[in-house]
Amino acid sequence: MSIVTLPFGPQHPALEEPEHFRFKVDGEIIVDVEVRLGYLHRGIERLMTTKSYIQNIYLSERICGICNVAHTTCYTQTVEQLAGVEAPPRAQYLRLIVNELARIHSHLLIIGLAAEEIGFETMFMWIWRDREIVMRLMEELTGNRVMSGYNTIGGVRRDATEKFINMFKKKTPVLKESFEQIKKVFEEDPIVRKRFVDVGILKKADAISLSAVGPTARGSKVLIDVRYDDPYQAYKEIPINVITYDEGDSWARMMVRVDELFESLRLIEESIEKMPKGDYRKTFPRRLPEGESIGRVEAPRGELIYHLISKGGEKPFRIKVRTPTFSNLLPIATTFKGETIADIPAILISVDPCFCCTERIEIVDINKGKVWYTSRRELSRLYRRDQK
Amino acid sequence: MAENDEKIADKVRSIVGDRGEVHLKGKRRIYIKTSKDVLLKVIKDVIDNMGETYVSAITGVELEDTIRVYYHLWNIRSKVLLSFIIDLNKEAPEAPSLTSVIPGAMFHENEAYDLLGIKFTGHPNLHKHFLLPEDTPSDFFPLRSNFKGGEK
Amino acid sequence: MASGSYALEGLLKWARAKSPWLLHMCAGGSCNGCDIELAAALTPFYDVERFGIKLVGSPRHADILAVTGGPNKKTATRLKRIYEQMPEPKVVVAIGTCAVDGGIFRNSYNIIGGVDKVLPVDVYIPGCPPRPEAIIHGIYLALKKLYGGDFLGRKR
Amino acid sequence: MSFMPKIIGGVIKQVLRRPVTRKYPLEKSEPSEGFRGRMEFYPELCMGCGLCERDCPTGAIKMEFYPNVKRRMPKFYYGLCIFCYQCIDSCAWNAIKPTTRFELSTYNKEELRERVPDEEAPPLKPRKPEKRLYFR
Repeated sequence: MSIVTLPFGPQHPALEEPEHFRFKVDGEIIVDVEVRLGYLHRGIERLMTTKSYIQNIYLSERICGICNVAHTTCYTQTVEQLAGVEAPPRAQYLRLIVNELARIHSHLLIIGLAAEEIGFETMFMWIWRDREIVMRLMEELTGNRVMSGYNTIGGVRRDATEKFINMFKKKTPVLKESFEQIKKVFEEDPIVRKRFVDVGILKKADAISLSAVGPTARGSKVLIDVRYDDPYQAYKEIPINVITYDEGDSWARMMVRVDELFESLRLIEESIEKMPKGDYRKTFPRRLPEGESIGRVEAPRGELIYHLISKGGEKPFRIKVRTPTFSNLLPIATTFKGETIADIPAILISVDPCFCCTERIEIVDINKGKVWYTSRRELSRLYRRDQK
Repeated sequence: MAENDEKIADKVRSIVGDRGEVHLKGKRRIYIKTSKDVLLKVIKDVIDNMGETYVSAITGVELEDTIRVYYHLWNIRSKVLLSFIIDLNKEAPEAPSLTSVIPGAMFHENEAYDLLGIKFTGHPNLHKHFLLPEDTPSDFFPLRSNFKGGEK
Repeated sequence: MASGSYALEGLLKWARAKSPWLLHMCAGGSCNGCDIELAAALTPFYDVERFGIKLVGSPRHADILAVTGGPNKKTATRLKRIYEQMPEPKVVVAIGTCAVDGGIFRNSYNIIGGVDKVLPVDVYIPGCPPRPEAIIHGIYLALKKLYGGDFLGRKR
Repeated sequence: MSFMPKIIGGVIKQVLRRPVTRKYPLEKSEPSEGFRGRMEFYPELCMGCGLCERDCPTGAIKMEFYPNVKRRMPKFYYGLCIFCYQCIDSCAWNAIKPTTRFELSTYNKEELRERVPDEEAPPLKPRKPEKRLYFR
């Protein structure tokens, strides 16, 4: 059988690390895969050395629009660690609230996209309708639906008003009920199970040796969660229980995210009660001493690391940012082998890569010399037609 | 928690021995300064003794006279971040590739090569245009200080 | 005959104004904040399908090209190719500060600048990210420029 | 098909439910009062210290010297502004005030530039700063 190369190109290089996968396909079975990144390379690490610490808060926030709260929390935490300053206790609880809100909104987003990926449009619309509640809560607390701009070096910029707390308490039952419905669909619906179970299996040993992080690793029974291993901010006071599934397939990875929705809701409720009174921001010097510090945070997609090296002064000398999707790519690329073409979207979306839709598939059939463009929807329709 | 980190640091010191000096730098952060040629053996010994470890990040930075490479590895059981530091000369930075010990380091090393020009010996497919567009010249290393292009 | 073709022209314009299909293209220098706001505009809460706006996958059927993010070297050529493949009555909407003028990634070595450095842009929507309502307002301005008049059914 | 009865229940519940859609252009939509919209600049309060230009992450604010009143005032370019409100935090005299206006789309970029015209530039009235800055 002739080996056909299948460029799975990013026609929408929308999100964080859009990929260009090039699959070697033997008929329907994928033999090999080659990953090419860089459609979204903005040279941020170089740009960070030209901006001051204050301006870098807003640059680090715009590395990834969905998990921007994780980026600012990690960046401000790293800079505070370098200067030896600790954020006031109330700010730590507020940071936990805004982090968990962003985790809920990010998980809802990807679960909705996963449902849409397998053609379940109504589920996508339901999930994103309930996600609007979380977006309005974010806007009430931070002032912008997506780009929170809430964290700053030395604390947070606003306090949680009474209006936000009442609004959150009023909306919690609605959110819980919608989470229950998502969990019921993902566990019982035969269509979802058929498309996600036993697809893209990542064994525990591979997950560790290929350094998967976050729900991708926790789906294969690897117990790593920065909030549990290396607690930061208010996670020291509020214990969390790490959710792991041991099947290791796409379904297990999605179920980790579904269960984390309930976990995040509980964390917010608990931290709203335990939040101490007091000021929420501290003064902070503009110039920082020389030194190094490493900050680690659990972003919705996994462990996020900032490594800051400063030679003193207003501007950092070098900041290394390693986003979770970057280290989740290799483990997922290896699970493609042996799967069929139609499973590509299901596996890709289960790792929650921060690129939203690799829409275009260009199947080049060498012997017939015919190039025809199909988008992912037509491909799933193709899969469904011959499956009946 | 602090005295637990101290115990782990002593344990790492006993494993590394005289091949590098180890110091505890803040909570759960252990820095191990070693040299280029013993790096893989040291990392292999540490992993064999301390259990499952995965690559968190690899940072390359260009100081005045050397290029310093940090290998950040997170040890799952003892919950500590081990950062191995090696220094390379500036003209032809050569570093041993970690992929033989931990395959997960492949993309991190690709990125370090693409942006800083550090050649990792023994790396499966070290190609130039991993992150940068295809038409950039092969000596285009944006994170090097002598890089002049592109700044508007 | 002239009045026949004139009526046909009016009918054609009315039909196109009532179902403007939208193609979303991210031009590289974007952080996906604007992309999820554009996707949020499609979901039940804001629901642009009321105006007939539908997200399509291929430039062949698109009337509006919604570009998010500032183009970088790698995607500039692809952006131009997508623009050329679109049929003639087309309009380009630059969503978000990065698409307007490069935004916060402006003087990076890999970012060219705003979308107007690659394509002729009709409507600029500032905001980081612009609210779904702001995106709807921008698309409304774009359609008003393309087809004239008010297609929202409001009696003016 | 064993789960058909369960589906019917769900479908009826959804059909009878009130539609969620907010008919935006027909009914006005009010963002929450803390929403970060377009800023407003009050030239009479400004002291021309230039801290807003220095802290603006994208360089959307440029200081400009007005010879007739011999003072410096910022001019704003909303094509580059990311509405992060760092200029409001860094202005000790609260010369820049927040609003919740978000409908800012235009046909040409020049409309996004906002500059105090020369003849309307008020003279400088020295005053003490109204708030203590967090970054010193």
